[in-house]
Amino acid sequence: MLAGKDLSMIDALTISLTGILMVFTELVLLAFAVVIISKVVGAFSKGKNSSKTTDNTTNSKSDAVPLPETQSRGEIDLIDVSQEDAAVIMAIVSNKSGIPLNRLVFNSIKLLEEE
Amino acid sequence: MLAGKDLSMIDALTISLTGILMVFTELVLLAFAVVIISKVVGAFSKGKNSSKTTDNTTNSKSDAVPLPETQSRGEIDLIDVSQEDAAVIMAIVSNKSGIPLNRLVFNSIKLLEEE
Amino acid sequence: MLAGKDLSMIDALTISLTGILMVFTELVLLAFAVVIISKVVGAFSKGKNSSKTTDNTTNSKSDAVPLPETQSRGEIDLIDVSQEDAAVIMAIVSNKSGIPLNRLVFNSIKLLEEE
Amino acid sequence: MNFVDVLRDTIANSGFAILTWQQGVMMIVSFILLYLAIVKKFEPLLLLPIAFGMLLANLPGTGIMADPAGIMDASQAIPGARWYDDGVLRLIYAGVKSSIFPCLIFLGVGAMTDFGPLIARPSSLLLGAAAQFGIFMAFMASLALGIFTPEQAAAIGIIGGADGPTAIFTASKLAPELLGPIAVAAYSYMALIPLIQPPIMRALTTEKEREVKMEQLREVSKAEKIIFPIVVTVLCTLMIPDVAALIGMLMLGNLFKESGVVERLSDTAQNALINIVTIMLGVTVGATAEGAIFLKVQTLAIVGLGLLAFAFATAGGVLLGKLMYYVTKGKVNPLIGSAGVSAVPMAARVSQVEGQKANPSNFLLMHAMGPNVAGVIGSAVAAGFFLLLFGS
Amino acid sequence: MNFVDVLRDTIANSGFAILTWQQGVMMIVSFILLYLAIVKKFEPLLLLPIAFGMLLANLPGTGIMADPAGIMDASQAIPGARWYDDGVLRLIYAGVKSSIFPCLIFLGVGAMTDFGPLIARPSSLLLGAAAQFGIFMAFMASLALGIFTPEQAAAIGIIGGADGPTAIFTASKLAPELLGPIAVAAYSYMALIPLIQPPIMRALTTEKEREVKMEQLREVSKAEKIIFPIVVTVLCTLMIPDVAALIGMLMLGNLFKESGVVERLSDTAQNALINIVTIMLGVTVGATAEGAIFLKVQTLAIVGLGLLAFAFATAGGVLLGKLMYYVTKGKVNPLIGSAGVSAVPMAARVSQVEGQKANPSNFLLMHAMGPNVAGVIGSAVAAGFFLLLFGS
Amino acid sequence: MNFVDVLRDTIANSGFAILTWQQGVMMIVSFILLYLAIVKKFEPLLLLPIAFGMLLANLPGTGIMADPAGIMDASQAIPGARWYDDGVLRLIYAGVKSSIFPCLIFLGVGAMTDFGPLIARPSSLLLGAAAQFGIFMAFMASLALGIFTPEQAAAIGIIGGADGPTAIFTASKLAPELLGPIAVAAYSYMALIPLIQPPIMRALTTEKEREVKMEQLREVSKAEKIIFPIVVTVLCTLMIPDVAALIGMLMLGNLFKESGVVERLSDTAQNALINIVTIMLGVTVGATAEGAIFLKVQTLAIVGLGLLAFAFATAGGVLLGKLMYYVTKGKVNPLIGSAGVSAVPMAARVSQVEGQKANPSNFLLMHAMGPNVAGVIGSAVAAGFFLLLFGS
Ligand code: NA
Ligand code: NA
Ligand code: NA
Repeated sequence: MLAGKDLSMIDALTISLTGILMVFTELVLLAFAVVIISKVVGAFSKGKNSSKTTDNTTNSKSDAVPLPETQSRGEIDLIDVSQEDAAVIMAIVSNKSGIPLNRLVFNSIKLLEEE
Repeated sequence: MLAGKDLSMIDALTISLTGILMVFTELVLLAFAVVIISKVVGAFSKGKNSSKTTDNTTNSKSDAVPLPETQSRGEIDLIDVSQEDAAVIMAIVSNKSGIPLNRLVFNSIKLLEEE
Repeated sequence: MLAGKDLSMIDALTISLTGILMVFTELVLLAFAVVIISKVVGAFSKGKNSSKTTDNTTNSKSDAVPLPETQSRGEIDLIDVSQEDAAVIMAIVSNKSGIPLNRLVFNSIKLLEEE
Repeated sequence: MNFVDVLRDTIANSGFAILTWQQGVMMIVSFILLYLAIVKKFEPLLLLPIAFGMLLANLPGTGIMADPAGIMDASQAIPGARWYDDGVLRLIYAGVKSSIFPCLIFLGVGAMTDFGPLIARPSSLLLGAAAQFGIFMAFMASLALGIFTPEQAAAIGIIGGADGPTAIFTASKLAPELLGPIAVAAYSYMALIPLIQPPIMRALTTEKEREVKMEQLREVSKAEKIIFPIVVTVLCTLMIPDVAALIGMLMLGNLFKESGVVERLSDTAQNALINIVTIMLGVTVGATAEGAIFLKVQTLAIVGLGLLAFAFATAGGVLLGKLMYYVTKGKVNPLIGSAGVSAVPMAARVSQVEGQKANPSNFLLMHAMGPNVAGVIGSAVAAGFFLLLFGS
Repeated sequence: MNFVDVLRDTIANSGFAILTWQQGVMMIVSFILLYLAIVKKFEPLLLLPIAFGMLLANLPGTGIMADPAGIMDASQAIPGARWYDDGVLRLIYAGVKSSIFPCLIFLGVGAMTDFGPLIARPSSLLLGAAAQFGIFMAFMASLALGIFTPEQAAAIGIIGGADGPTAIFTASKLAPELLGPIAVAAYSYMALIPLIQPPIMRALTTEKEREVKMEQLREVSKAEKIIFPIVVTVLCTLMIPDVAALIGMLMLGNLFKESGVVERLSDTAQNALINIVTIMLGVTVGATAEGAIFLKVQTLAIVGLGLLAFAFATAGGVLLGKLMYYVTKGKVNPLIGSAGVSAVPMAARVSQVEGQKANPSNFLLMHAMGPNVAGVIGSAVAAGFFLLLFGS
Repeated sequence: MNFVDVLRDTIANSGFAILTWQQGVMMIVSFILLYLAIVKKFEPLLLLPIAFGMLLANLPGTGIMADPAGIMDASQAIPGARWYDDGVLRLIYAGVKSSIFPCLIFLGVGAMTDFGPLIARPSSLLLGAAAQFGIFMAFMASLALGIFTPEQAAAIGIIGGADGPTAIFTASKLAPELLGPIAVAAYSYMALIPLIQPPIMRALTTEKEREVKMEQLREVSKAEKIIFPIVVTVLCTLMIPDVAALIGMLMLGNLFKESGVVERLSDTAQNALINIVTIMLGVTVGATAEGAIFLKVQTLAIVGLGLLAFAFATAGGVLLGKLMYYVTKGKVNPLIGSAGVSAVPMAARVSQVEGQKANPSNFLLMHAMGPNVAGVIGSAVAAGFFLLLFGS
């Protein structure tokens, strides 16, 4: 639209104002869309018993704050294994099995040493 | 050969007959080839004791119907694990270890819960 | 430089001699560079206690010859598992956990058979 | 220049201002396909990318499939445009246009396919041939409609081959302008196999035929499995050279798998590589379905012709199965014939399900896998035949 | 020809003989970046390939970025040169020039992003918008300096978006000659987020504001998560069509993840595919930073303007967070506003760390993730706006 | 048009009708290579794709390597042909023609290589240099035969480098017409290393020399391993700029591995990426071996010259090893010299095996790995030297 044209500082300000306005308009629009989606989905799922459409319903009761999917639960004994190695192993098991980390419990991870 | 030409319905029929004939000729040819391959391979492997060249010979005796490679054997206890999660875990173990599922036995897969 | 020109055998010999000279010069240069790098790194790491910057320090004392990273330590019982399958499983565990094979001990790998 | 000017120009260039009704309709079509892919799980691996590509291509003003450089279509060329001025999806679409993507997908499919059941019972190949009947029926019907050129009719016929890559490979060469509808029809009907086939199978067979339990397949040696892909490549290509790329890649993938000496290549062919290509092929094939092109009576006709192709393919397979039932005096269950359409492995599962309905102790899956994989070769041969006749 | 001649010619063509001071300086710059990437672990996934590409491109006489065929830059064309005479990195760079690489990286990013926290609290989107303030401040400052064209100023502004692919996408379209410094600045400042943001955050908030514990986010259903990427694609693209490729790919990746029906595509998008593209994009973007181009006062200006962009972006987010604190009567902790710059997930972690400093029982991470991912959308919209205005 | 006409035309266009004797011979050659790859496990990762590509390219009438658009070879251009009319394998071959594939393979090789043993004993580099002797011997012998141009002679010489990517990189630039035979010879002899080297090693050493046990290598610090690839890149490229792409990518891969901060890139470089490229490079390199080109006396000469190159390379390494044995007063086992030809890691294993034959308690593997990886650098330098002299 303005490719190759020169701009005064007033132009620059005008463009910046329009730009930030556009960004806000777009993101406010999205915010409204999200609200509408949530309402519609909520209405639908209430119809057919809401528990079906929500994630992680199993732990929604027991926990005050649901754990993020990327956090595992419980304590874990690390025997000769660094925190990092343990995290890697847990992430692999979670990733490969498709079970979110917050539903898995690791009792212990032990690095075998020579007998 | 006929790119860009118009075709009558007779032409279309002619082409279709030739086409299905070609398909049958080709696949019959392949069927004969398979028979010949099998004969030749069989003759060769009889020479050097046939058991060497066949897959899965270990279970050829014990089972009436050899299990397909994608099916595991035996019963499995699923403790707090869905059928799907279990299948995934078994497939991973099989895939990663290179041992076909029909040669692996899973005794139980258990989802650890909080103690 | 000489693209498309004809060469006499004398030219070929000249080129070959220059070539092997270049290869030696370059690799001798690299050899010196390696020596310098090692000296500089050694001097630096001595400053801040050399044990920090070296790999595998844990096993440097106990073993006469440090195991290469691709070799695991200790004996392993293979029960109904071929050497190859075992190697694959060990490599997977090592690769996925990021722990070099020479720091892992496998006590046994057992193929489960029908009960 | 003032605030109002910039704002007005921005709005004038927004998609809201230039949305056509065709684009609106296509967006709705894409939502329906997304629904089918995600909620109904109809071939989601391809239908989801296709539907999303369709959505992107029908959002107005994006230029995401524009070709100002004329790379694919010289008639769209704008003087002075460079190759990198083309839309992102148009550039990725080069992989479809050149047939590289369908070939690489077949490489992965080959690495996932077990031809063991086919080798154990070579007569499977006949069933895989009979099920190509639908291709030629749809070809003739397309011509009879009078709205398609012979090239287009051939491309539409291949929908009946029930193999996505073969359909895309053929359409991109013979009728690139119909690639969108053909690909969507092919994948949709493949997903609908469990609905399309059973009535036809039941109508053409008796209860007694469906109850037949087939005798156990013999074991196939590793040597046979290794030699098979090489022989198929040679024989098919010698007879129909145009099929070399498709059959060659399929068989190379299978050789990776069966040879056992290149496990890392086999693994990559059936995972990283096929997934990457599937994403790119799916999105860009979907993006060819621009409203102005897609919303024609031709598309509706293709939808109908595709169904006809699948139905006759199923019938062809079942009827030859019936013949084999009589010839073998009841040793062949005609239900395995319908698996010859390919649509691996859904059609074989349909045979299994129908067999078990007639006789709960019946286990036809392995027996149906033979015709099922034979159908892949069969439709590639049919495609090669059309390419030989109509290719430039 | 004798031994001495060959040797002399070889030496005369060696790099030692033709090294310029600019190349020497750039090699040192590349060593510093390698040090930051490897020892300081500053965004190593991109900084390491970028730095190595910079090193390769500044070793003299290699021709590794040469373009004699004029594929990217017609002015470099040499008569008779074929496409394959171009340098290896120049050819791979085609993926950047065409925007294919940034789009594929966004595909992978989308497959790794969880928009749940944003859906649970839609007001996050406002914070993601406010943090784009830095983009426009840097745009104006760039113009005010008088050494940049409007196109260049816009590309520099997008550094403030704190998203590598968006910055590269925009720069490659509006100011390809500045791509090197812009990419390096963007990734460097993203790595420096933990140093840049905290002082600004503390300066603009009171202890009491920072102590606010926010109320638990509601659970988000799977259906909402699936519909979200589709709606974002449609709304953003309708309003700003130029953003279709970026937002579309980001949302397609997210749909792969959330739909749950194409796990193998989601897995490949966020692993093999994004890694392959990251390597190629990183090395070739770094290789655009040739000494003669890079060592200008402009580059120094870009470094300064980038920092300014990040600072104002942070301030914009925090200030709107402050406003929301007042409007909601203390329910919103303003510290989550700074996460709106994106730089996922570092900026959200900074919010978490600062929140916990003020109140050890504070757990802001999930609350900051909403603005954090909203910032990705926000800067893509801003980039689209600039492309609409200044794109050819 | 009637049935008989269509049938006759179809048969007239089939491969059976147009098969040449050269194609038949090449198919047999491809079967032999497949046999060696699958049954004898000779470098199957490359020999299997190469052999299959050779098979596909020699099946008549497929057009799978046709270049009507003249993309690679202007002399094949047909007026009006578009790029997408080229054969699938010809298009994929662009990755070889542009050197992108060999470079990406070296990236993966670098990520798999441990230069630790070389750093621990820098004198390994001398052995890696001495083993390049075979390259220059084969170069002179090729010229002496009088049937090769200097460019071709140089490309043939690099077979003696025993590194597939280096040989392909060099041949594609200096003698693309010989790429097929050169690649096949290089990979075949690499597979035959355990047969070629031992007699030469034994002939040139005494029992006493072979019994030498070498002293344990010192530990190498992480810092040394990280700095090494950077220094090699700078020094090699400054001296021989043409080698930048090969050495640069090799060292970038190694830096991925040793830096430890970009594990996902290292993992992808040595798995998905190298596998994808290996498939594409292997098949298309094999496909360059069309009968009419391959079946010449030149090919036979290349086979002989390649063997000569490997033999002299081995001898060169062992003889310098012998010299080091005397200089160090018996501390160096000359058997590790032969590993300097590269062919990683087979040649090092041969040293190990031969050492253990002479002295069962001997463990030379780690000591031979130093010269082994040095040989990779050495032959890349030699290749760069030839490219400097003969490159256009
Ligand atoms: Na089929
Ligand atoms: Na942002
Ligand atoms: Na070498």
